[in-house]
Parts: sequence; C-alpha cells; structure tokens
Amino acid sequence: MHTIAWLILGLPLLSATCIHLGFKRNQGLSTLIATSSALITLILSLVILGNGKDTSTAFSWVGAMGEHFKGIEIGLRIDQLSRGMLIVVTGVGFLVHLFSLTYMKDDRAKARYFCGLSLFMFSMTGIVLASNFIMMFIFWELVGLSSYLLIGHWYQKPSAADASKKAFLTNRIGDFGFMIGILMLWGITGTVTFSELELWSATPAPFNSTYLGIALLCIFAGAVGKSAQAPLHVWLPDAMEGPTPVSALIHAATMVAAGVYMLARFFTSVDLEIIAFAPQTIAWIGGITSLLAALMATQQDDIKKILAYSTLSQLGYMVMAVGLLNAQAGVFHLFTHAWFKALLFLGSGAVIYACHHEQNIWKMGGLRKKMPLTFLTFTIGTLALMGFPLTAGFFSKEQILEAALHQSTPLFVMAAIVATLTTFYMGRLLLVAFLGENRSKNSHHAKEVGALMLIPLVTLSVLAVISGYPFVASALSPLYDHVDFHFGPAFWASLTALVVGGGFAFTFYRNAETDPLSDKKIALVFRNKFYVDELYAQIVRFGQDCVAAIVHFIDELIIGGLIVGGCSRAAEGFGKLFGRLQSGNLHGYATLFGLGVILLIYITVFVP
Amino acid sequence: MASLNDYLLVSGLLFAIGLAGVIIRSNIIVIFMCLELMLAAASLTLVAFSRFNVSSNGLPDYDGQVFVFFIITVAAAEVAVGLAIIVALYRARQTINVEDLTSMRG
Amino acid sequence: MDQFLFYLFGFLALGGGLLLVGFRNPVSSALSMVVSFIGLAGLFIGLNAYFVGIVQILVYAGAIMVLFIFIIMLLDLNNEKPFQFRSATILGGLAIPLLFAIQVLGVIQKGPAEHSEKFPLITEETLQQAADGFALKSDGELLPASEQTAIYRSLAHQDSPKLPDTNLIGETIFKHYNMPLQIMGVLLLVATVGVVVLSKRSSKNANKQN
Amino acid sequence: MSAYWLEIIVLIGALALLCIEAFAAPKRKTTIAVGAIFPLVFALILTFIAQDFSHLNQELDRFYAWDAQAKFFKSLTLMSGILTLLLAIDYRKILSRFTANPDSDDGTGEYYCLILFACAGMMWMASAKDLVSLFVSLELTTITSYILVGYMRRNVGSLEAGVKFLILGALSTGFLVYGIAWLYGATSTTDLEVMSHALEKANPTYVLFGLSLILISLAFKIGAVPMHLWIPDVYQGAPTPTTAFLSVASKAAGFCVAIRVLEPFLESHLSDSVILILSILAGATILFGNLAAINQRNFKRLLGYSSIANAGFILLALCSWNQGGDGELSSPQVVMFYLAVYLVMTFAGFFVLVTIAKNTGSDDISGFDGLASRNPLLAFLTTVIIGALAGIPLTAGFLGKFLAFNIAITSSHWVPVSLGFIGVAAGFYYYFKIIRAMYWREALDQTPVKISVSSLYTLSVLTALLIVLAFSAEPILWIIGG
Amino acid sequence: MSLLFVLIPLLGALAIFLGSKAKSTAIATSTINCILGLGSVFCWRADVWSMKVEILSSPSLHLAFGFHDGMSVIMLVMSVLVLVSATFSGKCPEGREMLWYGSILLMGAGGIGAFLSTDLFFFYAFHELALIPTFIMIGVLGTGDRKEAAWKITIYLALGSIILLAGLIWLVSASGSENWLYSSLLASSIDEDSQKGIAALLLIGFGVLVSLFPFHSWAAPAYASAPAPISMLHAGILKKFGLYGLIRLYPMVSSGMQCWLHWLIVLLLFNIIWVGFVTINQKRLDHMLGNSSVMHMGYIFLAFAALIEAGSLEGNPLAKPAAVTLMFAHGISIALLFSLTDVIRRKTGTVEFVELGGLAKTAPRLAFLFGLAGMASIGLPGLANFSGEVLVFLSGFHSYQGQELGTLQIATIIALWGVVISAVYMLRAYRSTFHGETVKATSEQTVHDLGPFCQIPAAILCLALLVVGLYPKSLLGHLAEPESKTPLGQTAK
Repeated sequence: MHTIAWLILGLPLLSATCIHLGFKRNQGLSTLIATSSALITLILSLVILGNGKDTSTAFSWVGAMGEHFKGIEIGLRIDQLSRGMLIVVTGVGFLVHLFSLTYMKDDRAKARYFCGLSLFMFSMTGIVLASNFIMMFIFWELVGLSSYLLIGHWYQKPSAADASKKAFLTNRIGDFGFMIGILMLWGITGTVTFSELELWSATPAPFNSTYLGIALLCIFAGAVGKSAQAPLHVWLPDAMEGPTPVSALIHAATMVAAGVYMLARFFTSVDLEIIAFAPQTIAWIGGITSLLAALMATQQDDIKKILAYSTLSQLGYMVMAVGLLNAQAGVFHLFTHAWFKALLFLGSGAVIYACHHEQNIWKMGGLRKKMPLTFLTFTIGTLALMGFPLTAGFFSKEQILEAALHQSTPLFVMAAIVATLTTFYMGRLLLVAFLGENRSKNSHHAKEVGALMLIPLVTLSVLAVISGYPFVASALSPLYDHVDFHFGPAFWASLTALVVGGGFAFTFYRNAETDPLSDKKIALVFRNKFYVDELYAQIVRFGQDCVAAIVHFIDELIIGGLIVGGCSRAAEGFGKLFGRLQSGNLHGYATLFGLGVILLIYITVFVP
Repeated sequence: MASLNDYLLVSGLLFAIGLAGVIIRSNIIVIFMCLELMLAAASLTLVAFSRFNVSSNGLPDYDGQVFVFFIITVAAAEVAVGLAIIVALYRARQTINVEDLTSMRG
Repeated sequence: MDQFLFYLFGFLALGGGLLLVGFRNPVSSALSMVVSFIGLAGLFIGLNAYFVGIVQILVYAGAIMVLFIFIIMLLDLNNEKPFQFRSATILGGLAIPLLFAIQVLGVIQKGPAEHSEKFPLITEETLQQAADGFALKSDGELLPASEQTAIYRSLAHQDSPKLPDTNLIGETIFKHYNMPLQIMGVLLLVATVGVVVLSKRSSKNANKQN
Repeated sequence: MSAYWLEIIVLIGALALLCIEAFAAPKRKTTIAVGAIFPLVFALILTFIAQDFSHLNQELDRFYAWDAQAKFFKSLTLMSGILTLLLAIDYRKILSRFTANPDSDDGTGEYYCLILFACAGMMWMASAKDLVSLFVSLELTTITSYILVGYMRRNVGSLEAGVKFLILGALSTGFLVYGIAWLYGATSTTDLEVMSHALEKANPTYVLFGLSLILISLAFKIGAVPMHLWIPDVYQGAPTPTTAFLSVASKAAGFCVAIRVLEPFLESHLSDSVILILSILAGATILFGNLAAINQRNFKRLLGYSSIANAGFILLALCSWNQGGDGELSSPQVVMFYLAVYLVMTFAGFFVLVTIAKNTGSDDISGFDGLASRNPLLAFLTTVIIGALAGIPLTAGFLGKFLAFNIAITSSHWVPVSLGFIGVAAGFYYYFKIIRAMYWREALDQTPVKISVSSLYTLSVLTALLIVLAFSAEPILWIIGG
Repeated sequence: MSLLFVLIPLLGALAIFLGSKAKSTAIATSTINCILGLGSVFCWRADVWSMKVEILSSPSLHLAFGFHDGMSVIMLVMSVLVLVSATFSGKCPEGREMLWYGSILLMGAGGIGAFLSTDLFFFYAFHELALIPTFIMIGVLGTGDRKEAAWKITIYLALGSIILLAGLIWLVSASGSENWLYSSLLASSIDEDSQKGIAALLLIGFGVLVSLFPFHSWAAPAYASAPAPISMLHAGILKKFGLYGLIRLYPMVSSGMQCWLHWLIVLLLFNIIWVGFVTINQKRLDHMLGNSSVMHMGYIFLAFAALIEAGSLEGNPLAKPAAVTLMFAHGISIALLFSLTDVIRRKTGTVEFVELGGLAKTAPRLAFLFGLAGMASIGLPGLANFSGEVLVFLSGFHSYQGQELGTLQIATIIALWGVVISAVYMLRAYRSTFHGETVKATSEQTVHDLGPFCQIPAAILCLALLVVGLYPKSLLGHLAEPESKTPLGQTAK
C-alpha cells in the first residue's frame, strides 16, 4: 500500500528525469514514457481507491532539532480526501496526456513538454498526498515551477514568456503569505502535520484565537495565489498562453484546485468555529472573485480566456463554500468541476487545433457541422458548467447555493447572480463559436479531430454527467456528503439563473456577427477586466520599479558615493593636505617642527 | 650672584632666539649659526645645573661640564661636515638660500 | 658686582643672539654671534666654570667662527634678500620662539623654590671640605703627600684655595668618561673623512681639465 | 670574548679599509665593499657568542649595556650594514656617476667605510645606557649619516637632501642637548639607571620638560610626526643604499635609544604623561604616514612615507607599555620583533627599487609598469614583499603588525588603534598601487628587466624569509629573549 | 590529515609558480582535493584528524587544523566543490595561465585553510590569502569597470578584516586565554562589557566581509567585474568565512551579541529588502547576480539573529543548521550562476539584458543549467537553498508560541518578502536572457551550446544542489550533534 503510494509519487518524477536526461532526443519515446507513467499512476490510484484504507507513511527529511522542532517529514497521507483528489489528478492527467499526443505532435519540443507534464504530475501528486504543511509547501512551489515551465513552453513568444513569469511571481506572492501562515501555525500549535493538527484541535491548549485566525488567513493567501482568487487572479487568464491541454490540466482541473484542496485539508483538520472571522473573510473573497470573474467572462472573445474566467468564477464558488465552513460542498464542486472544465478546455483545444490555432470565437462559428462530436461533448460540458439539472455541475452547485443560503443571504444572492452570468456567457460562447455561420477561413477548413483526441473528450463528457450522482460521487469524490435533493430556494434560484442567463444569451448572440454589447461602457469595463491588470502594472511600476530605481540611486549616491566615496576622498584629501605640508621648503619644515615642539611640550608638561 | 632661574631663563631665551633664527632666516649658513647658538644655550643650562647640583663633596657636579665639553666637540664636527655639504651645494647650485631648495616635495 | 656682571654678559649673549638673527649680512651675523658667545663665556665663568668658558671662546669664537667667516668669504655671499612679507614664516618665526620661551618660563616657575634663590658662593670652606675627599684613599686613610693630586693641592692651598676645575674636568673625562671620549675620537675622524670626501676634487678629473 | 670588542672589530675593519683606500687604492672599489662585509659578518657571528663583562670593567659598565636588547639591535645594525653594502654594490654605477669622477668609481671607496663607521655608531647606541654615551654615539651616527646622504655631491637632489637633513638634524640635536640638560638638572645624573631611582624625588615639571625635549629629538630620529618632515625629502634625495640604511638601521637605533630612555619614565609615576604623548605621536604618525603616501608617485618617496607609517605602528607598540612576562611579549620585544621584520621587508623593497631604477633610470612607480611580463619572477617576489609591507597575513609583515596591534588592544589604546586601522587600510591602497603597476598596466618599453645575480639571490632569500618567518618566528623570539 | 586539504592546493599553486604546467596542475590538485574532501565526509573524526604545531610561543600561536564539528566539514565540502568547478570555469587568456590558475588555487587554499583552522590566528590569516590574487585578477583580467571594482573590494576587505582582527585580539585578551586555540577560548569566559565591544567589532568586521548593509557596496561591482573563477571562489567560499566565523565565535560573546540584536535585525532587513530593490533595478546579468549574492546574505544573518535572540546554540537548535545549510547552498548556487554567466558573456559577448534574449533556443543546456541555478537561488524546493531558507524561517519562528509577534518574527516576515523580490529579479533576468525571440547576440550563428568541458563544473555543482535539496539530511546529519566526536556518518539516523 505504501509502496504503491510512493510509486504514484515517484513515477512521474522518474519519468521527468528520464526524459530530461536520456530521451530528449527521442521525442516519441519521451511521450510514450510520460503517457505510460500517467496511465500507471492512474491505475495505481484506482488500486488505492479500491483498497480504501486510511493510512499514512513518512520519512524524515530534516531531523528533529531541540524539543520544539520535531523535524520535517516527507510523508504520504491517504484518506478519503487524498484518494479522491488523486483520482481527479491522475484521471484528468492521463486524459490530458492522451489528448496531448495529438495536440502536440507537431511541436519540436515535445519531449520538453512531456517532461514538464510529468514534473507537474509529480508535484501535484505531492500536494495531494502531503501529510504536512511544509511538504505541501514544497510541492506547492514545485507545482508553480511546472506551471511556469508549461505556460512558458513557447517561450519565444513574448506573451507566453511574460505570462509564465507573471504566473510564477503572483504565486510567489501567495506563497509569501502561505509560508507566514505555516510559520505562525507552527508557532501556535507546535506542529504542521495534519494528523497532529487534528489531535491538537481535539484537545486545544489555551491559545490566542486571533493569531490562529491570522495564521489561517495567511495560509489562505497561498490558496488565493494558487487558486487565482482576487486580488491575485490576474495570472490565470494570462496563463492561457500555454498549450491548451496544459490549461485543461493545470489551469482548470487540478493545480488551481489545489488551493481549495489545501483549505479543505486545513478545515477538516482544525476546528474553526471559534475564529469565525477568518472563514468569513475567505467566503467573501471567494464570492467576490466569482462575481467579478463572471462579469469579466461575459465580454471575452478568446475561447480560452472565457473558460479561464469561468474557472476563476467557479473557483470562487468553491472557496466561498469552504469559507462557509462547508468544505464538502466546495470539494464536491471541485470534483465535478474538474471533469467538466477539463472537458471544456480539451474541447476548446480540439476546436483550436482544428481551426489552426485560431482562438477568437468571433472567427469561428458553425463548427457544429464541422466537428459534431466535439460540439456534442462541448455542449455537455457547457451544460454541466451552467448547472443544468441532471448534470454533475447541477448537484455540486446546488450544494454550494444551499450552504450559502443557510449561512449568508448576500452571498447567496451573489452566487445566484454568478450562476445567471455563467449561463449567459457560456451560452454566448456556444452560440457564437459553434452555431451560426463560419466567420473565417480557419473555421471554414476545420474538421473533426482524431480519435486520440476524442477519447478523452468522450470519457470526460461521460464523467461530466455522471460524477454528480451520489453513486459515483460517494465513491470517487474527495469529500462528499450526500444531501437529499429537495426543491428549495436554491433549486429555484438555480433554475431561474439558467433560464434568465440562457434567455439573454440567446437573445443577444443568436446569429450575431459581432458582439452587440461591446459598445456599452460597462462592457468595456468587463472586457478590460475592471482594469485590474493596468492597476497592477502601475503598482508594479511605481511600487517596485520606481522604488527600485530610487533605492538603487540612493544606494549608489549615499552609500557608494557619499559615505564610501566620501571616505576615500577624505583620505585622499588628507593625503594631499599632508603632501602640501611636505612643501620641500626648509622654512616650512622648521615652522612645522617648531609647532610640533610647542605642542609636544605642551601636552607632555602642561596637560596633566 | 644671580639665581639658577636667571641662568635658566637666559639660556631658554637664547635657545628661543636660535630657534627663531632657524625659522626665519633663509641663508643656510646663518641658520647653521643659529643652530650653534641653540647648542650653546643648552650648554648654559647644563653648566648652570652643574653649578647648582653640587656633588657630595660640595663642589659643582662636573658631569654636566664634561657634557658641555662633548657638546662643543660635536658642534665643531658638525660645523665642519655641515659647511662641507653647504660648500658642495653651493658649487652645484650656486645658492645657499633655503627657498631654492625645493626640488623635492609632495 | 656679581649681579652686574651677570646682567652684562647676559645682555651680551642675548643681544648678540638677536643681532645674529637680525642682521642681513652674514658676516655681521657671524660677528654678532661672536659677541653672543663671549657673553656666554662670561656667564660660564660667572658660574665658576672657567675651563668651559675658555673653551667656549677658543673653540667657538676662535675656530668655528673663523670657519664660518672663511666659508662666507669663500662663497662670496651677498646680503640676504630683504625679508619678504611671508606671513607664515614671520609669524611662525616670532610666535613659536615666543611660545617656547613662555613654556620655559612656565617650567622654571614650577621649579623648586630654592632655584630662585641666589647661588651659594663657593667659599674657601667649601673648598677645604672638598679637599678632604681627595685626600683620602679608598680605605679611608690619608694619602701621603707624594701621592697628593694637583686637585688636592689646589683645593687645599693654604693661602688662596682655588677651584681646580680644569683638573677636575680632566679627571672626570679621562677617568669616568673614557668610552664617550673614544667615540668622540671616532666622530672627529669620521668628520674629517667626510669633509674630505665631500670637497675633494678628483685628481684624474682635474688632470683632464688641465 | 667581551662584548665591547664588537664595535672595535667593526672600527678596525673600517680603519683598515680606509687606509687601503688611501694608500693602496684598489682598482675596483667593490673590493672595498666586499671587504667591508667581512668585519660586519664577523661581528655578527660574535654577537651571539660575546660575553657579559660588566664584572670586569666598572667604568665601561656605566656606558655599555649588554643585554638582549643590545644584542638584538647590534645584530640588526650589522645585518642592515651587510645588506646596505650589498645594495651599494648594486648601486655603485649611479653612485659613481655623481661622485668624484663620472667615469670611474674612484669616489666611492669611502662610502663603504662610512657605512662601517655608522654601524659602529649604531652599535654603541644599542648599548648606550647613559645620556652622554647616548648623545655621543647618536651624533656619530647622525654626522656619518649627513655625509652618507650628501655623498653624491654632483647630484643636486643628494645635496639638497643632505642640507635638509643637516639643518633639521642639528635642530633636533639642539633639542636633545637641551633636554638632556634639563633632565640632568632635575636628577643630577645622566646615568639612566641612576636616574630611574632619582625620579621619585626629582621635580616632575623639569623631568617632563626635559623628557619632552628628548622625545622631540627621538621622534626626529625615528621619523615620528611632527618631526618626520625630513624623511620624504631626504629618502628621496639620498643615494638609495643610504636611504635603506637610514630607514632601517637608523630608525632601529632610534627606537633602541627611545626604549632605553623611556623605560625609566614609563616605569615611574610619570608614566601617564609619557604614554599619553606617545600614543598621540603614534596616532598622528600612523595617520600621516599612511595618508600622505596615498598620492605618491615616486617609489622611493613612497618607501619614505611607508617608513613613517611603520614608525607609527612601532610607536603603537611602545605606547602600550607592557613589561611582558607570563607568555606575553613586552613592548620592547614587540618593537624589536617588528623591526626585525621591517628590516627584511624594507631591504627587500630597496633591492627591488635599485633593480628597477637601474633598468628604467627613475624611481617612479611607473617604472614597475608591466613588470609581470618583463620579469615575472621579480614581479612575484615584489608581490610578496609588497604584501608583507601592507601586512597581509601569512607574511612576516603581518606578524609584526599583529603583535603591535595585539599589545595595543590588550592595553585598550583605542584611539591610536582605530587610527591604525585607517592607516592599514590606506596602506593597502598605496602598496597595492605597485602591484597594480606590475600586473595591470602595460609598459611602454617591453624589454625584460635585468636583475643582478647578487640582488636576485639576496632578494629571494629575503622574500623567502618573509614567508618562513610568518610560520616560524621563534628565531627572532630567541634573539629578543621572548 | 586535515592539513592536507590546505596543503594540496598550496603546493599546487607553488608548483605552478615554479613553472609546472598550470592548467593540468590546477585541475589535478583541485580534483584530488575534491575527492579527498568528499571522502572525508564519510570518515572524518574530530579528534583524530587534527594537527597542532606551535609557531610562536608568546603570544602562543598554533598552526592548527582540524574539524571542530560538522560545520567545518560542510564548509570543506562546499569549498572543494566550488574550487574544482572554478578550475574548470572561465577561460584563461593566453599567456596568463600561471597567474590564473595559481590565483585560483591560492584563493581556494585560503578559504579551506580558514574553515579548517582551529587556531583563530590562522583562521584569520588564511582568509586574507585571497586578497592579492583577487586584486590582481580583477584588475588584470576582469571586465567592465574592473579597476574601481578591484580597488573597492581590496580596501573594503582590508578594512573589514583589520576591524575583525581587532575584535579577535580583544576577544583573546579579554578571555585571558593563553593561546589562540579555539578550544581553549571556548572554555574561557569573558566579562559583559568586553563582550559588548568585541561583539560590535566582530559584527562590523565579519559584516564587511559578508557585505552586510551598509558595507555591501564592494560586492556587486567586484563580482560583476571579476573573472568567473574569482567571483565563484569569492562569493562561493570566501564570503562564507564571515558567517562561519560569526557562528564559530558566537558562544564566546553570546551575551554581548544580544546588545546588538536589534541593530543587526535592521541591517539584515536592509540587506534583504533594500539590496533586493537594488537588484531589481540592475540592467546587467553580472551586476544582478552580484547584488543578489549580497541580498541572500541577509537570510543567513537572519538565522544568526535567531541564534542571538535565543542566547545560545541550544536555545535555538535550528539556527545553526539553518545558517550552515543556506551557506552551503548559496555558495554552490552562486558559484554555478557566476560560472554560467561567464559562459554567456563569452558566447554572446554581452551580459546586458537589452542585448540578450532567446538564448534558450540556441543554448538549451545552458538555459537549463542556468534555470536550475537561478531557481535554486530563489529558493525553489528540491534544491539546496530551499532547505536552508525554510530552516532559517523556522528558526526565526522558533521562539514564537502563539503570542504576539516578536521583533524577530516580524523581521522574518519582512524577510520572507525578499523571497518574492528575488523571484522577481531572477525571473526577469531569465526572461530577458533566455526567453523571447533570439537576437543578434544570441542567434544560432554566434552561439553554440555548452560543450562537455564546460558542463563539468556545472554538473558537479548541480548535483550538489540537488542532493542537498532533495535530502537535506545528507548535510544536516553532520550537524545533528554539535561538537560530536564520533564519526558523523554513524550518527545520522
């Protein structure tokens, strides 16, 4: 059992190492190694799932030092949460590998790509299996690295290179908080291991709950970075510069969900009733993120960007759920969302592939006829995302709305609006991209993609439908509480959202050639993402680059120039002065000699 | 008879005058003379002390006067060598003015 | 009388010194230096240091001065240029010696009180008492007359006992200051060699020039 | 054998050579130089086997000390005499150019003899323990130095240096004499040993006044600020062997005398004043010597300033007066140690200087340009020497500075110590200018720099010594009785 | 036995100066040294391998070498690794082999000698061995503003080390110890007043050597201008001397250091944040790396501050391992970065960011290695620096028990922002050097990827980074029991 767990963690690393060191030249072999390692990990994950026992294993990474510090462990914790998450990660991972075989087949740096994928699988599995926060932080950062590598796969494109940099740096800011949180948590509880945190929580020593709350918020900052919550959400849309399968894997299904996963870990380990302010903050941040992202999504033209904002929005949902102390709902949505969002991304990948890397939905159109199967799967994904009844998304969203309804009315209203907006923009996407007429040469020449691409699409679309049903969810979902369905306000709200959103989308975008809303002022704000990027650019420019320039200037001027230079100039000046005393003139010498005599006598005889 | 302090004062003033000459004058030979004056002033102090610090037998302490003897000898030797150098300098530079001796400085 | 002589010679010494510094003509300077040294010699004699006083006149006024004047003549030195007003030098030349003199004064004033009293004269009694010291052997016995030194004889002279300072200095030098005297000899030798080296003309060179 | 023969041996050698020079003038004057080395070597060997004789001759005993300090300073003088002669042999071309006859070395014979006389004078200084013998031997040295400085009588620089040295030297002699007079007046004796007992009863003002006057003259001798003014000019103008001799032997003799004179006072109730003035002198000297050297372009002059700076570091050790014992070195021992090291590195520096000056015809630092390519071995040796002068660890030069700082910090003389830091840092700057010239710069003239065999060997031995002494300084400790 | 590590490079240098073939001698000696050094990790013993020869009886100075504890061994390993890769790095100009390789070996010997010396005198002295080679090498063979840089580093280090020397002298004299041996000093006690002064001198002296703010302005220009091996050796080995010394001497002046804790914290934060901003504003790769190495010293000082706050080594058992690990990691990573920067300079002829770009396409191996080293230096997990940094942060929070945040904790939090800053400049540099379109300087006509010879140093250093990064216990195991006398290979459980 432990061996299998270690294998799941180690295989992708092995694969990445092998590819990098040995088989980079042999592209085919590289892809094969990576894909088969993904397959094996999936199978192993299923084996673990089938086994179903909670267990953990660890080895000491840094030994204990003193009494307070018990060392850092690299450990694997297998419980329901990690088992389910493992399935999501390896499942989506394998399908994305499979999809990539076709999607990337013309890329010259295929080996590097698959190496990156394997590295990502390794890091992500690490997060999932981590038994303590420091180990989670380690893999957290490694995930950031692999994301950096994969987003920047086409590093020669300046936008891709910049996007990868942005993603890494934004995540770093989140990690800054995460690390503080871990440190504080360590200080407060004396441990960072989840199991020990549970023990601590069960028998809490007297402690200052405010600081625990602050620690939680700091840890949440990590999630804000990784799960792209406001205000650190800016990297995710940009990350769409990476290859589409990467977006599906990392920026839709798994990595961005890691924040939610981590929060779920924390919330299931520590009893948080006493520090309500922290979860509330989290819930609000989630809610606001989801609303803003949904608004932004309504005016995007890039198919991947729309999906990216929808991801943001859905992540906000999940975070909100977790913040409402309903981790089950959040994680359940994570689980369902992973499938249908991966499906949507891979679907968009297929479309982009078919349209020769055209991503603007206004230049597509009429793809329904050209790629019927893709259209079908994409529609299923869209419906799931909208929360159409009987799809997976419906169930999970329902739980979140339910939770919001019970905890906070404003958040519930917000969630309902988001649901409406989701229907609206997804409807827009579907209508513009797949229906209507071909609006460009690229879409005109599009044709159905190959089987290797379709297999993942079909598999995912099946999962997008069934994963919400209790018989699947209870088996596979990381956390799942069965809630009996009832026609409450949540259901009606959801249904209303569906109808209203869909109706608006249909009204505006049926057979539209251009966006009829784009000339509205408010639309401009949405299109420009509330100018957050611009704001950040200014902050970076003034808060960092200008400060850096000023600091550098001061550093050189005052320390380098005035103090150091001053000292050396003073020394040189004194040297010159002394040199001038050495005038070569005996008069001068005699005078100075006499002066010295007077002083010397004075000091010796008359001073004491 | 005058007191010891009178003699010490005279010798001190004489020494100071010599010092003044060394500082003010430009002619090396005169400067040299002033230096001799300083030595002589020091001799006066010595003799005065030797007369005052009577030795155990009541006579002046002749150690001091012996020292004066050495001083005079040294001064003579110094003058000889010094003047030789000055003459050589004069031959080379046609000057014995200290203001002209500033080829090395800084 | 003593007092008057002290002032006279003191005035001579200081006045000569001032003139030495003040005259622009080096020859005048040299001559005023002689005056100063004569005054000094007078002061020496006033301090019962007859030998030193004489030597002062002989060596300084006699030998060294001649040397100086000889060189001045040899080099045919003109008057020094009139003092140009170079404040630093003049100021230094006046202020520093002045300060020095003040310091000497300060030191003198801090001296013991008996230093401002007049010297006790060397009376005949003193000489007599001192003579006893020279009359004794190391074991305390009186010396036989044949072995009596000139010092003793001079000190213990019946009618006019005198201070035999030449003898005393000679005895001190040759008995107690043997080694410095030898070094002094070397010093004079070196000075001689040095003077020769510094002023000799190369014979070959001279031949060539001829 | 009695110790006082040591000077006699040197003197006999000098006289004999003088006679040979006068009456049987050899064709090549280097014969005289080589001949002059023998008595020095002989005396050097005898220094270590000579006996104490104080029980034999009471009168001599009053003027002649024979202890570890005397032994050390005598051997130091002899060593520097030997090295000066070696240097002079290398320098003879330039020397003869400016003496009697430009074409021959006729005028140089006496030069070597005078070095012997000066050595004798310094050896007496090393043993002087009475102000009279101190004065006499010091004057012997000084007057000989006047002649040695002004020896190149066809060279204006040499004469100018001679005159400056003469005037300022005579001035300092005046102060010395005046100071001795006051000390004598206060204590009725010139014997330092007797004086140390008489200090209790003596008038402190008189004593301090006399001492300060003597200090002026000693400061002149060792080149301490503010009596250092003669050093740069005289060092620059004098014939290089004289400069080397002055900067090592004369300075060392000065320090020997300083230790002898100051010891009674530093042990007395007046020690506070003495230490105060000494630390002021030390601080000022370090600061001046090092800072004034920064702008120097002339290597010889630079060495002059460096010798001032080193005097400052030695004063630092002296002002932290400490009687030693119990595994610690006393101040005089540190001074001696420093001087021993200083001898090695300074002479090494002068050998380099002579070699460079012979090749380029100037003393400027620019003469070192491109030495690394013109003579890599010499450049390497010079680097080590410069490193030692700057006080880089693992050279003997560092050990000297280290001991000085060690003793100063132990006695908490923070002001001069911190000035010392500044000095050392500035020292790095100007010493490294030589290294810069050798390695960084390209010479206009790429001809190889030639070095005479004797210089090369001497230089190599001296350089090796600098390294070896850093790791086994016990021989020096043995001599200084540590 | 431990003398060997110093002697081998010294003899090598001597042989080179005496005319043996420079390059092969240097490679041979440094390789032998490296193998021996790595071997010693497995079998060293504190008591057996030491040697002691008295070279001066009063004051009693010893030429003494040995391992105090695991820290010496770790520093030794770092030194031999950096030394061997330094000999492979850079390109020696024609006709300068003797100077080049001789200097490298001398500097290496100096660093190793300092780390292994058990007598404070030679501990100090060996460090200075590097002074002249650094000066000459930067001045002669450096690039850019080499002359000013050479002067700056020389004068700064000279001044710093003389202040340090004062501190050491005071330390020894105040301790009343009869000799300068570390062991006997450790056994003595020093009064409070002296401790305070000594601590100040040591902090300033070592601080200058480690480029503590505001004594940092020598480091960046010197490292930027120096030939690759010199920057590698200096930033990699010799700079660690200061921190090593502080930690070594800390137990003797622990209460004195306490007085300066707040000052130190302020200064180290300046090191991290202030210099961090300076680094962001750099326009050249070499300057950026130079400044970054200054900045990272702040973290090690943070660990030291944690140590001071705790009051003793036992009070904060994390601090020393943290500092040591980070020193090791930083030494290796910065050496690697300098080595690769030199490769970039030689291949493209420039290190200006605006003139570079797209190098990843033309030199993928270079890009990978540089990326690895860069990532290591910004503390990416899996590479050695992370282990160090995380331990540093943990040590900063060691005294935190859930109460209000103390000064040290706040400092740690501020220092954590430095992690972001370093990511900013490193990624920017990587972005503008390796990503983007290729430009003239980096086009395929001009640039070829790393050859196998150039990969040797990089491979050695990368391996070290990975081993320690993936399994820090391999390093920390040696520190598990301080001052232990048993072979450490066995104590690691």
